[in-house]
Amino acid sequence: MNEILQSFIGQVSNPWLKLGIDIVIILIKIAIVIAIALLHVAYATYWERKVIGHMQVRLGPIEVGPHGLLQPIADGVKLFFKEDIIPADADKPLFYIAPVIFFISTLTSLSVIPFFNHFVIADINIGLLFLFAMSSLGAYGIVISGWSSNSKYAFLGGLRSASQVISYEIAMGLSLVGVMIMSGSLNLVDIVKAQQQYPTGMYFIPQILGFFVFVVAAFAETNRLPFDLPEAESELVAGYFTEYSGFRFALFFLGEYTGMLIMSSICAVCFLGGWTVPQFIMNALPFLSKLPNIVWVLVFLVKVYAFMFFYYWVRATLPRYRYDQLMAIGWKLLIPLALLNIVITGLAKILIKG
Amino acid sequence: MTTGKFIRTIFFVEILKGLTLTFKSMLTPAVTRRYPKVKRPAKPGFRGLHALAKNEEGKMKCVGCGLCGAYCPSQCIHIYTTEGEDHNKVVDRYEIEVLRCVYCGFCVEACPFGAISLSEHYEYSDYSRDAFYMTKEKLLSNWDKYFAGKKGEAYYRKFWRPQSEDFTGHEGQAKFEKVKKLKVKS
Amino acid sequence: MEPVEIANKIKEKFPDEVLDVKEFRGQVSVTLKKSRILEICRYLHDDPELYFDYLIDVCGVDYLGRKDKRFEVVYHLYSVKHRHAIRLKAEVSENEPRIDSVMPVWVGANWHERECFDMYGIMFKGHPDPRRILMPEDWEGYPLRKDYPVKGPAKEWPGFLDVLDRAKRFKDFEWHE
Amino acid sequence: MEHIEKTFETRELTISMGPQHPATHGVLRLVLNLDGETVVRCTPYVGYLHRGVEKLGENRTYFAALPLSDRLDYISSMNNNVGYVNAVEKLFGIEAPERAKFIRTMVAEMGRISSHIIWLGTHVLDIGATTPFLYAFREREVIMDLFEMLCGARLTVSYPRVGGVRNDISQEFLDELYDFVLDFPSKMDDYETLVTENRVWKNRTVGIGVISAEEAINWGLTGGTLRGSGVNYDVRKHAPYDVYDRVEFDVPLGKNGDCYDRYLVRIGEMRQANRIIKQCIEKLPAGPVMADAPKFTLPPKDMVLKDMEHLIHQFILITKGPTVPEGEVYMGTEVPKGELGFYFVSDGTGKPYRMRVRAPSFVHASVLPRLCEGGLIADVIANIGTIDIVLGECDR
Repeated sequence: MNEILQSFIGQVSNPWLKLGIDIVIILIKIAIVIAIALLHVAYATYWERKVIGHMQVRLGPIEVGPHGLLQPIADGVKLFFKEDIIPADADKPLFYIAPVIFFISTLTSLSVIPFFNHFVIADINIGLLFLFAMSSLGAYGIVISGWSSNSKYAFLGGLRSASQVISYEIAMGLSLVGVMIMSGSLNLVDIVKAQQQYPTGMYFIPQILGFFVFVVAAFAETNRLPFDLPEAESELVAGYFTEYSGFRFALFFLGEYTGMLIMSSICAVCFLGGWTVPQFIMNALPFLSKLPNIVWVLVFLVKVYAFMFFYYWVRATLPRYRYDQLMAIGWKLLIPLALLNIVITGLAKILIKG
Repeated sequence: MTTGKFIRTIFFVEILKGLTLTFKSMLTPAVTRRYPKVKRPAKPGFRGLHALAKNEEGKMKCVGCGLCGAYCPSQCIHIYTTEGEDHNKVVDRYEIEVLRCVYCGFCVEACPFGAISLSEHYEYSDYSRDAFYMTKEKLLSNWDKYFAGKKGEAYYRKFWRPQSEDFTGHEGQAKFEKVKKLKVKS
Repeated sequence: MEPVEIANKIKEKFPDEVLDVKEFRGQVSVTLKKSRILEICRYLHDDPELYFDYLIDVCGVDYLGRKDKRFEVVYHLYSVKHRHAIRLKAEVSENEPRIDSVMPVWVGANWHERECFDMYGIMFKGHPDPRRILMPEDWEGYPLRKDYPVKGPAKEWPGFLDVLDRAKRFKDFEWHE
Repeated sequence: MEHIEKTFETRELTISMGPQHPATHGVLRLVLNLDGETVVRCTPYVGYLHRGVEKLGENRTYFAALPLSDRLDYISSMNNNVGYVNAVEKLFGIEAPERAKFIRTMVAEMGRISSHIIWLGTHVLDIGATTPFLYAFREREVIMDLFEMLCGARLTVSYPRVGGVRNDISQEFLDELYDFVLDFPSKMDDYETLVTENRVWKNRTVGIGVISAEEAINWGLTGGTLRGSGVNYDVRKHAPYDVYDRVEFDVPLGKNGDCYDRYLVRIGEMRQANRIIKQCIEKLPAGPVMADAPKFTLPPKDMVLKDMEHLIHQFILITKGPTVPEGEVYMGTEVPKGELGFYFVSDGTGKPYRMRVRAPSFVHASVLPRLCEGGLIADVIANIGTIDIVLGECDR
């Protein structure tokens, strides 16, 4: 499909028209990705409630629609029509803008996620760096919301989040350096392709240390249990979004789940081989290479979903860390481990090359 | 730290065990009761909404002695009587403030005539408080509703304690020798 | 040690303080003057043979019109080590409802004494935090006194009037169909 | 640090945690003064649920005040009832028959399990693990159903009576209870798999809220909170009531007096309670369930209408209450939260002259500042959970 498009664009001679077509194509891509992402996010909440419900020997949502399938839509409608309450002493402009920052920054990250070979909105060569930049930007949304609510609980939640995201950003960045060394690129499509060439087909086996650090850091980055301190409901009521309601709350909610989607995608791309399956399986089952492209998109999604499931699974199992312990894990365990991983990977690369 | 402990620590053994347990639970059937759709029948002897008993002729058993009102720990029973013909006591009003009631069932124990009982009915929410101010008529109609036929007498005996057998012991008391296992244990 | 022996021991040690010793259902209560209560308690706590290390309870009793001194502060003591118990009762008059706090001996007396003050108006000298505990801080009267009406005083508590007032003001914001 | 403090002017942050807060278990209000996340000062405020139970008790007969005790610690109302009737029986000088005592012990231990289960669920939920909470409620539901089968109420049971119990148990009840007893240890293993060895849990509880044995006694702590510090004080062993002297059970003890030890003690207590129930079922004797003490128990109803004497008796007992010897009695019983004591002063009439409730939660709430100051906010949550308070009992 991409080739057809490219050849079609090649025939067009007028540069303005060419630009216009490019923009239209990008817009279509954005529309598709956002639609998929938002639908996914809506049903990720449903799926989470279902999974955790069954893990806790209850049913989860079941009344709205068959097996509660319409529950996310009902929730969305409810949140849209809910009264939008703004605390009297809140810093209003910041209060308005905080959820938007949070949501937009996570949504922007979607632009560099390759769902399939070249099906990516922006195939840029610093994809990973862009992802880090965007996820750090999301922290602003949280900090600003905590500050502007003018509530002590929200304030503490915002502060916690700021320090948490900053600390774990480092660990996560370092954990992916191993992948960068092995693939020799920051472009996500290239990383996937490099993995395909690699004997195991996935980087998580040689990069097991990096994978571990990444998983833990991903949990912390998205404020999920066991690291959901910014919104620890038993300590800080609801943390940074205590004072939010209605649609603004929904934006935080969507942002959080989009964040999970992003993290799962990064994991799938960098450690689990993206849309590919290991070469030895391809060799063993030759018919696989004749399958249509859509199947490979599904392979990618399955990997993403598997990681999302792991998110839910852990949430249903573990208690929550304390704030200082979280910091200790980040600085004293994960960062040294990630550095160790870099050293090992680098040495191995030199030895193998040499 | 011993080696075993070290290995257990770095391989997250206890967390993996927990994860296995939650995963297993995911595959076992849920225990949720889907109330309002599926109603759980109240166990016999449930202490629910009040009713005033009627005798075989369909007349109110209550004679207005006022013991229930005197005994009631939350003091929610109000009885108003007058002297009727032949110097009989006539119960004009018998009212229970259901919202104050604590459902201890002491009124049943106090009543020497077996005139009041608690039914198995427990779903009676309403929009106004007036609906919970039970008058004599409402209480009597409750009896017809929830204690139709012989049910009333049998049910009522459960509350009317103590009975003579409680002071002496009786045949067929529950005993361990008779215990049978209901479910098969793994 | 048997409770009666304990009572006798207290009597030996503080002959002027003990007013009365009573036994009922195996439990012995020693009625004391209030003046040296802290000293007696410290002795009971420190004496190795008695060693009352656990203060079960402190509470007040109001004997309105039944006794000369209207109030009694009742201490239930127990020794976890020796497994014996005793009840001390210190008489407190209505005119001067003051008694020494036993907090220097048992920290656990803290809230019990606050409650006693809250309910009976008995002051505890040396208590670090003598506030009301269960009733609102601006409550008037002492609810567990026998002359306090069961249905509350005729005068409404200002806090409740406040709530009523606010409810009236918020009436305008109520949602109507 | 000093020069930093000089350059920056810092202020304490005051947080009012509660009375409506997800982790304060009801309406406890803690005013926390924070330096960053460290708690500098913690001031508990109680009394939001004050209903004047002691005053109410003074205006009801000894029989009619029983439902008041249900509403002290509404999570384990059965234990409160048992405590209340035991205290009243001691004052009256009567004793319940053997079978009634066994039944009481049995249901009291069921109440203990159901209370500890709620404690476990909510404590673990506060620390962030949601799943054990729902597992716990699964088992609690079984006990609630059994209570309903027993006496027709699930939460506020009012089952024991002065001089015995309200009604005899049915064979069906005994069957299902025995079933539950056999099943329960495996369910306990489930909770423990998720919690006990978990490193996150240990991080959150080991070494938090430490209180030494001497200090714990001095504060007047009781129950699991005291035994977590290693003090062997259990009213069931020290002053046995009902049939606790005839059943075998151990008293689990902690060592360090931190949150983790208190957790282990309560987990152990649940297993012991299960053991006691099992023994009670197996040893349950036949016989009456109400004491033969006509002055102090309501007359049998089937006789009331036949016999004038019984009828008069019924009227007198209900309106005026029993005639009680003058005197005063304190009786402590071991409820799940600790030692629940009732102190009655009788003036010879049918109503207590003074009814004092020594509530364990009240004492335990008072120790909160001692446990929380110097810790972090997250430790406050762990401490509230671990001392196991119910505000209904605390405020009375």
